[in-house]
Amino acid sequence: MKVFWAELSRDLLLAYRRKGDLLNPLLFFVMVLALFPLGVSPAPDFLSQLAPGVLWVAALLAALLSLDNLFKSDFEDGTLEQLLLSSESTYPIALAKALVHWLTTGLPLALLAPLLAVMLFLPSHAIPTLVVSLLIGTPTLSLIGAIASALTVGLKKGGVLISLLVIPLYIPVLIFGASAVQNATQHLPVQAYLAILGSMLALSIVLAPFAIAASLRVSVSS
Amino acid sequence: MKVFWAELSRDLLLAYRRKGDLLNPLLFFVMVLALFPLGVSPAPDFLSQLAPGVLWVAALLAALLSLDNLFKSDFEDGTLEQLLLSSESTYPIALAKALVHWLTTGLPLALLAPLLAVMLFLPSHAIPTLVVSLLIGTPTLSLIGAIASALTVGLKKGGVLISLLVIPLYIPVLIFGASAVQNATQHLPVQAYLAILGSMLALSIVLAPFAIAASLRVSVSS
Amino acid sequence: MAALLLNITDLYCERDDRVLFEDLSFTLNSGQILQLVGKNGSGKTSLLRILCGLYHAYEGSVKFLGHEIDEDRDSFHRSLTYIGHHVSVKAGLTTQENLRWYAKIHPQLDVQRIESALASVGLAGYEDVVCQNLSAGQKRRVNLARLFMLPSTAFANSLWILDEPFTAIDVQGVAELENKILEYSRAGGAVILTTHQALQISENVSQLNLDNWGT
Amino acid sequence: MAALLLNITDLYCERDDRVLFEDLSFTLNSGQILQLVGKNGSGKTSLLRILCGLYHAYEGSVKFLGHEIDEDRDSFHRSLTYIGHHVSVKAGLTTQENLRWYAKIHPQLDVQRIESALASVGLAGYEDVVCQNLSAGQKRRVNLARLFMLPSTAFANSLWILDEPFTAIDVQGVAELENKILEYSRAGGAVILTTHQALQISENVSQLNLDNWGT
Amino acid sequence: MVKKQFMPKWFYQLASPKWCYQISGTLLPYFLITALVLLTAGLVWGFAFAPQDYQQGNSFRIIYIHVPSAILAQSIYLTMAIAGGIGIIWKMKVADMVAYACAPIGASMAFIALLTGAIWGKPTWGSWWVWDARLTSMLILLFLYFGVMALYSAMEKPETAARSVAILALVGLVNIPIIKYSVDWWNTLHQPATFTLTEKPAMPVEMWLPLLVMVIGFYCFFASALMLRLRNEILNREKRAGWVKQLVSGQ
Ligand code: HEM
Ligand SMILES: Nc1ncnc2c1ncn2[C@@H]1O[C@H](COP(=O)(O)OP(=O)(O)OP(=O)(O)O)[C@@H](O)[C@H]1O
Ligand SMILES: Nc1ncnc2c1ncn2[C@@H]1O[C@H](COP(=O)(O)OP(=O)(O)OP(=O)(O)O)[C@@H](O)[C@H]1O
Ligand SMILES: [Mg+2]
Ligand SMILES: [Mg+2]
Repeated sequence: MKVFWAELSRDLLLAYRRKGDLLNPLLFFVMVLALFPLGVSPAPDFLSQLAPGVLWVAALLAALLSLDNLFKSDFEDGTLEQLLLSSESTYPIALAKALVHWLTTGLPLALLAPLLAVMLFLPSHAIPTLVVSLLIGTPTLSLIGAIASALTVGLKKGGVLISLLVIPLYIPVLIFGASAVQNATQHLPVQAYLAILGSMLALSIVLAPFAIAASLRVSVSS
Repeated sequence: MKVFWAELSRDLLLAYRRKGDLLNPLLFFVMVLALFPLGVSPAPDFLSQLAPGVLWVAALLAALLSLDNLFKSDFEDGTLEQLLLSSESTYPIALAKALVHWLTTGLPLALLAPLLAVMLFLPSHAIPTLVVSLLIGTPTLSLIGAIASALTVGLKKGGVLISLLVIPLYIPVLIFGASAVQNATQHLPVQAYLAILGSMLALSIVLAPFAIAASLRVSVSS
Repeated sequence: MAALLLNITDLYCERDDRVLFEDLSFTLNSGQILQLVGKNGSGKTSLLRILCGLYHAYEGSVKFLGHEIDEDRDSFHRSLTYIGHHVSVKAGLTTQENLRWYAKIHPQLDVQRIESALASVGLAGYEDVVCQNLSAGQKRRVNLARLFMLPSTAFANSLWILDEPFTAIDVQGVAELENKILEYSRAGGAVILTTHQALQISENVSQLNLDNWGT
Repeated sequence: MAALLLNITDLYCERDDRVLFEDLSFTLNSGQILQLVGKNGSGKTSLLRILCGLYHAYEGSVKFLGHEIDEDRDSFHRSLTYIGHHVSVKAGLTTQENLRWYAKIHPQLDVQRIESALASVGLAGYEDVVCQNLSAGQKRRVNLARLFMLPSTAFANSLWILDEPFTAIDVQGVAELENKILEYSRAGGAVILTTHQALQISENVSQLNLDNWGT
Repeated sequence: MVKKQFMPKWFYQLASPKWCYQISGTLLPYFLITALVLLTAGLVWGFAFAPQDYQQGNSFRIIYIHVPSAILAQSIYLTMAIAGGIGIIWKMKVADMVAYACAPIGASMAFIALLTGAIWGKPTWGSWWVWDARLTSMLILLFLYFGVMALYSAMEKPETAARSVAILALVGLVNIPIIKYSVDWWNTLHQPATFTLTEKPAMPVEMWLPLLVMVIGFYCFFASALMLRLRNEILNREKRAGWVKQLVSGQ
């Protein structure tokens, strides 16, 4: 537990030091969403049909893009090595890393989503479902993403490779998340979808940190 | 000229060494496109309406994501410093860098686009316009992107910051590119749009390398 | 009296089809300082990383206090301080914050000693300077400050593995560090280090030349 | 006879509100070896980067052969070889490819000499090894090989700026490098270098202690 | 490290590349011949003699390639993940090599399944591609293969690459049940399973028997391809071992 807090507070402090960077995933989210009315069509009906999927796709891409730096800087300055030489277990450290990622991307995204939903003409009764689905779904994205990030940390060209590894694993989350919002726009039940998202989250909280820790060991020992 | 070829051949060699990485932007492109039918709707009519915009947005994101590494590794291992200490002019070096970026992302993307256009039910008579617009538009993306990449290379968290700098500059290209394809689907004339894309390209070939070189000097000297 | 800390038997390691060492066996007792010497590329860093448990592509056995290091990793790491080629200092944090984090992930380090450790490495007054703004040598000094944070009660039967610790350190800094190493070994700690410079201290020091073990 | 290569007048530089040097003036003649000394953080690296034209936050004037270095950058760079803290070697390329690239962007280097330069730094046989797979010292040796690629006809009135060139290099390597520096200076080249180790050569060597110039 | 005493003897032997090389050398011809015989028989039977489908006419015959390759794509992924897992847990070199050898074969199977499906989709559903759950999850499987292969090629050393890839493959395993059950969980255009353990197939015997032959043939083909690649890889990675040098110089 102590290492969990140590890691969490260090990484949050680092994030706070570069306050500007905290805004980046958010701004990216906003911009990707802004590309659609520009690139596709500005018609409200069309956009409102598009909204559930596009909001989720943009959230996914924003989470994806910030993965690259999750372990990279620790790897490069050698602090990752030192983490793995800690006498404490690596599980809490891995969990803390994924949590920081979520706190700095998924959470603010979910909180900002209602605003953007309005801009994309998503029916307002679907907004609570949007927020809840993002709140349950994005932590899974962070956890899975952290695995891929840990796997690729030792490699030079991480950026695009991570996307490649991660997108197939993100797709189930995307499908259930977007379907939930889609159903909500049509006043259909959403509990089943949210429950599936929840169980994915539970599963990844339990298993992902092990995979993260193991991947980190491999990446460092090469 | 000699440095242009030296830089070009070095970077292409490096890209070739990691052949796998050459595929990554392409695969990313494919995957982002696959997210839309999954997240938004699989209905063919709907997709075919979406296709022009989404294809361009995906190309833009693929180009964007691979920007991060354009100068980063050179900066980190100190070879960028050495480049700037060359007695040769920096213009050809900057141009070579942008060209390599295009050869490894924009070009393959444009060549692959027809296949994806079919999967997204884009009317087949619009495909030539799609390819041509991508061929003219993506080099501009690489050139503009290289400026942003040069500006942010000294900073730790480049990834998302680059997107912020670059997306506003990419939007004109996106709008004209997507509009050209949109018009083509409706059998409307597209020459005007392509001409605008062409002049943007001409302008950025002439000016961007200066901006890139200047940005690199600033980034290195801090 | 001196406990047998490390027992290395029949170590074999090759990289890139070149055998770095073969049938390498040696032991390290508490209080001993072992200096690895050898040409560039002779495998010093590789050996140190193997001993830490950071590199696994080897054959043979590495025992710490009688246990294979991979089996009883946690207790081994509790006794180990490793300083590698990397600076191992987060550029965005201040010197103090860096050391505080170290103390949390390595419970054997004493948080109380941060200030005195910084002073010992000549960085008094730099407590709140972000490490980005330090010179090459100063960054390495922050990393070395960890050695000064270990309470002397934890010296006995513990191990320091130092890969070129004197890199970028000025003359006076090197002398102080060597004294610290000597003090540590006198109190029962064992040290393995590499350096291309000659050591000024000689008490308890033995050498192992890796040039003789490979092909 | 010895030409005045570098003329530094009234240099002033501060970083982080600390004055590194003030009113610093000195000259460097061809054939001279100037060793910068000073504690960690005294500003050696900062000074060298200023002299190369890589760092601009200073006041004062730096003239090479009578011209401000920023004004006639290209001809200055044609006479300059800078070896900094970085390895400056692309991990994904082989040793040979790295040097070939250097020769192209720095036309004063001679492509024909790649093999002999690699041999001179003890890397004969490593021509086709990707630099990723080299040890710390070997990577630095690849970087240093550039010094051996300069044809001796280009020695006169040219300048080497070396920031801790002996880092991670083994004893024999250091001796060879010092000889190379001496040979270079005898042929009319000028060298500014920093190192925390004592130099074995003394001919043509003078020292500048930066500890005396700041506050 | 390996606790060899707890393993049955064959497991221990499998761990030895040399033994593996020899045993696969003995087995390879049998598998290769069986594969050839079954595949030719199945193809001729399926394409020339099996009855026409009353709805789809002759276009249904592509089933004899489509279904086996779809099944194989999934089985191979499973094999790869399991081999990777064994490689991690018991540090078994041969298992790593098996996983490595699997990836491209599986990817090509997935690709063939997609291609034949697309060809089949045109006459039956009227479009090359629909975004249906099973089709999509198959596409994801192909992407997973690509990810695995990209990770392999991005990493320099086969030993570490093997461990990384194994982790990735194990995580990707969640996709397999999704493909398998997607037809049951979602309403889709796509056909549900023909072969189940509990029920008789809905197709007439003359139709599914050649299919069964094809499936077994594909498995044999996979086994042969796997062994070929494995043997290559063993020689490549063990090229400094005494027995390999002997073998090479002996030839
Ligand atoms: C690109 C498009 C397609 C893909 C990716 C695809 C994928 C699959 C997969 C994954 C299986 C499962 C094999 C198993 O595990 O049991 C399968 C089986 C099957 N597919 Fe397709 N399919 C496609 C198109 C089609 C089309 C157009 C038809 C015909 C209408 C079709 C008919 C069948 C049949 C009859 C089976 C056998 C069912 C079974 O025995 O499980 N497929 N396909
Ligand atoms: N990037 C930076 N930003 C701000 N201040 C810096 C930076 N780099 C160094 N400094 C400050 O400038 C001073 C001089 O640093 P410099 O790197 O020139 O020292 P140095 O003499 O080369 O030291 P060393 O022997 O450790 O390499 C240091 O005290 C440091 O605090
Ligand atoms: N990442 C790597 N991949 C493959 N081979 C490597 C790698 N790092 C080092 N080697 C090889 O292993 C050998 C030993 O390297 P190592 O770093 O252990 O040497 P060293 O004794 O620490 O040298 P130095 O004094 O230069 O630090 C070198 O010859 C090098 O070629
Ligand atoms: Mg070393
Ligand atoms: Mg310095």
